[in-house]
Amino acid sequence: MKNPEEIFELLKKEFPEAILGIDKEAPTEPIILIDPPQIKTISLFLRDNPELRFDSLMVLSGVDDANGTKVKDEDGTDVISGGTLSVYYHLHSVYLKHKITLKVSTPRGNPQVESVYNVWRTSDWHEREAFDMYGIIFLNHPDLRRILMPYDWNAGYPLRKDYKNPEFYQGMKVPY
Amino acid sequence: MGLLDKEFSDGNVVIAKVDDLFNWARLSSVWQLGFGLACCAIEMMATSASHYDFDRFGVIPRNTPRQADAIIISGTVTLKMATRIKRLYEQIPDPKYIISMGSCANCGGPYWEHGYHVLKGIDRVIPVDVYVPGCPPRPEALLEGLLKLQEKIRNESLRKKTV
Amino acid sequence: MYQFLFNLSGSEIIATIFTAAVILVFILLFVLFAVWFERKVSAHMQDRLGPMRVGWHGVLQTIADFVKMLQKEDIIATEADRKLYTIAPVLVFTGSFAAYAAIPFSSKLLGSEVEVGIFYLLAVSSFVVAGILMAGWSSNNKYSLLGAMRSAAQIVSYEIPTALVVLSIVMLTGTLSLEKISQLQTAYFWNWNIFGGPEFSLAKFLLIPFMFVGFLIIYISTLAEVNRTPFDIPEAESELVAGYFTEYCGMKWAMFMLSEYANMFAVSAIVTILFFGGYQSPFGYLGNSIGAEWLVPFEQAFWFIAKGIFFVFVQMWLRWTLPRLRVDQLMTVCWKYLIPYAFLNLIIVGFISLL
Amino acid sequence: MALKTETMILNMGPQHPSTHGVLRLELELDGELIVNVKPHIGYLHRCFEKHAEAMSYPQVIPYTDRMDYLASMYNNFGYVIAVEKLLGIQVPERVEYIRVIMGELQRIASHLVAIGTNGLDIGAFTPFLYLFRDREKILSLFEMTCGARLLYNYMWVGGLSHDIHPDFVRLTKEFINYFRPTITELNNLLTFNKIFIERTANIGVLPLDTAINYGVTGPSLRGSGLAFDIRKEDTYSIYDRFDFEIPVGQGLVGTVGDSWDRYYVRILEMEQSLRIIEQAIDQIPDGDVKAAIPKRIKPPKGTVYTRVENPRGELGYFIISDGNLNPFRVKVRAPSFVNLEVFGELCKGHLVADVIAILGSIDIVLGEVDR
Repeated sequence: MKNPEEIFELLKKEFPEAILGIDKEAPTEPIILIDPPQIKTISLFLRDNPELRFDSLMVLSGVDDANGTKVKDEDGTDVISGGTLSVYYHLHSVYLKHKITLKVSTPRGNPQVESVYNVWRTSDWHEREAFDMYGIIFLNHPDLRRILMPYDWNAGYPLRKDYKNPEFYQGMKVPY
Repeated sequence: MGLLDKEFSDGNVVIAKVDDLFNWARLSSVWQLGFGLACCAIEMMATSASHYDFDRFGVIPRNTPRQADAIIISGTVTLKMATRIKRLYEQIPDPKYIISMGSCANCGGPYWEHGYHVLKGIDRVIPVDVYVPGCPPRPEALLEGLLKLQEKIRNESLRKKTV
Repeated sequence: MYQFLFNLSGSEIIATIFTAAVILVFILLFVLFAVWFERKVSAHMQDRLGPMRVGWHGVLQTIADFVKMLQKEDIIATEADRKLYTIAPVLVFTGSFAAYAAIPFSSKLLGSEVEVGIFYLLAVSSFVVAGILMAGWSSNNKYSLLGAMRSAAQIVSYEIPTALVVLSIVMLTGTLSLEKISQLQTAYFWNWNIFGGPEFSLAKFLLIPFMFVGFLIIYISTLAEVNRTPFDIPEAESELVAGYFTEYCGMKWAMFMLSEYANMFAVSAIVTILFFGGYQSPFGYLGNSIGAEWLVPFEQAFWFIAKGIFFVFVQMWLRWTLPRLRVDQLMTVCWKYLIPYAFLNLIIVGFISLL
Repeated sequence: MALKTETMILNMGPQHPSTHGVLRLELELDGELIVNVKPHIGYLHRCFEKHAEAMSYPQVIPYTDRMDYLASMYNNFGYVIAVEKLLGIQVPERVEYIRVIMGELQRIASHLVAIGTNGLDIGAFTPFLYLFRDREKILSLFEMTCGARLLYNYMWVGGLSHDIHPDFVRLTKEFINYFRPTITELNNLLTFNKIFIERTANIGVLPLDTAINYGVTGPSLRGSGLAFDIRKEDTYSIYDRFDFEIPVGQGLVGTVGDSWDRYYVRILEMEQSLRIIEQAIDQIPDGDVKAAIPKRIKPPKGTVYTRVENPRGELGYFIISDGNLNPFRVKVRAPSFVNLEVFGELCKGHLVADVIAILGSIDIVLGEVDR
């Protein structure tokens, strides 16, 4: 059983460039920030290191940080440009009983994160969901399709903060 | 809505009696399509189960639309599901009836404002006979909805409506 | 009955039609009753009431259902094979209706005194398979197809144990005629085949356990032949939606239901005739004791139908108690257990009857 | 020489009697053997996470009800715990006790449906109705407490919407006395029924390492033989005060981790829930259930991830607060969503009839899968 600071130190020693920092601002648990392309390597290390053994991914959540600048597009609505989208990974170890949170941030214009499909199979649908809701591309995911929204949905990514609902979908009126 | 409906122009005694018989048969044997969508489906199941017992009114679930008479839209209809429901509706042979159960099916319910993937009312896709309000409606409310539907069927006629 | 009408009218055709009509009316009435009865039985087993709103305790429920189905639109899917699709329900119903021709309801009321009655019954009841396969294939629906395939395999397999048990009874009684088999078990219930037959000897007592085994085997396999739980795999509501009649609606579907319930009674009748004295009363006849001999056939019909309905009730009872088997387990039950046991039973019964 | 055959695609659902709602399964069949299963979800996607971002913290609670509609109380429970942790408030003892009792009653009610539908899928109709009859009794307990039968909105941030009814304690005890023999009856009728065992034992065996890698939790994981229960593992509320066991699958009639084990774990869990309720019901302290409810819920900036043991598994709420009245982001780790992922793996090589037996044993609620 290790606390997040110890895990951070361990990771920092192992991967000096990939670990960007630790965010202790959160009231409950600290968050380790990671470089998006390296997430898979670090995940493998976290899973296979006998001292860590993070064998289970509890949840993978996409987040729209909404930290870009708001600009008006042609029909006068706010669109966020720039800033980042983030992915949070909540891990725990079934046997060693410790938990940790990882976070990667990727630019909103071209959101790309390495997939952890081969590390934890839990991430399969979670990554598809993050793609569906935020448009984050998970590189090397074998089956990155929409999951909750219809496959032919082309009105954007609904959970982005600047999402606009379409007027019609297949002839059905969408707004109330 | 049946094959013979509104085929006869004059209302003689025979037609009136046949009307009564046909309507009686229709209303006493409303077989529902065994199909649940969301939370309301659990209340629909509770209605069919021992305590409330839908079977008392002759309602039994049939799993295939071909053998059903009524479809109870029990829950939130999403855009992805709406086209499927429409198809199910089309597969039911006439005469067919729709009970819209619960706020979500009536008008979108609590999802009316921000539900980007929720159809705001099943009546945008298929015609509804009875609306049952509630979120979810209690089994008693669904039973009442069925009684209202029976009342509606009782007033149907084989005669053409003359203006 | 046929003889009586023939003597009365002097015409074969009239006699045939009347006999057939009586049996058809019986089937219709029985189905009307059985569907209602099934719903009531299941409801009361499940702490419910069942149909209550039409007539006394919902007795008119089946009539309402029937009249409603008359009015339903008749949909035939575009991709379906129209000819086969239309013939299939007729064929299935014909199969189960034809079986009734040889069933003796009483010593006077029987359609036809075929000498090879039991053989005829076994042959005609497999007629249904063709209809079911047709229905499944012509619907052009994958669920229907799977259901029909399962059903065909099931009915064909389960005919073997049925036939083997029937064979042991035929050996014992020395006749293929259902009427004669019934006649032999006359007077009191200890003369029934399940209690070793009418002959009072050592063989009678030796036979009793093997007759019980035979009865169990034939009851289980007839249960499978009429597709009832735990062998309702062709219809398996929770897997195949509605099996081979998924695509059928209105009256065509009603014909399937009609034949299903008619079959239920038919197989119960077979079990009754082979093991439970057929139309014979268990305690002697009221008509004989009060000197009104015309009453006896009616009493016999009463006993026959009562026994039949009792076995139908047991079928319903099983249906609402047991889960269903899987398709491979169903075959295992048949080929690995029922058939060897039926064979063994046949051999032993043969030896005993030689005693 | 092997005959070359083609596979057939069979679509199960979204309208199918045993997909437990609007799940669509694309089965690739070779005869009746399953070659591949592709679940398609999203037919009940009701945009919970969007609603959570648009509503204030207390307004989100009714929407949590509607996710896992068979275990609404527990969804409330998980959410309010998360918000309370974010706010850093302590709720009164009385509230904690009532929450635990409600949560465990809800667990029983939910398991009753899970067990009943599992039986129903296999063709046992009668046990299903018996269980619904018993569930009705729990619902009436809920109804007398908060007026709703299915979706309660009962647990509020820092308290409860209503205090319990004066008769509640007596009626709950009556229910416990009524319910214990019912479990025995159920075991006789269904659990140890030979046909039921034949249908579920050795079917859909979920090995432990696969289960962990797929993130399976709840009775499905415990069925595979690991005593992992968040009530003990990462204890919350006052679960550490009660004495109860974590039932695990032992392979009594087949292999550890088969469908029957997952089913039987639920039955044993109902007994443990009864034990917890029995211990808690006598100790409810006096007090006010609304004392700690804050006037304005405006948590500080930060993130929180809490998890509770929902009847279906680990229910997690990940809340990001930006210091406003509305949450910035609420992500739900829905147990059914994760448990359903492993379903395709379990089905391979089984027959069509087994698909529904396996689906019934992992017990999903589509409202939660799709949110």
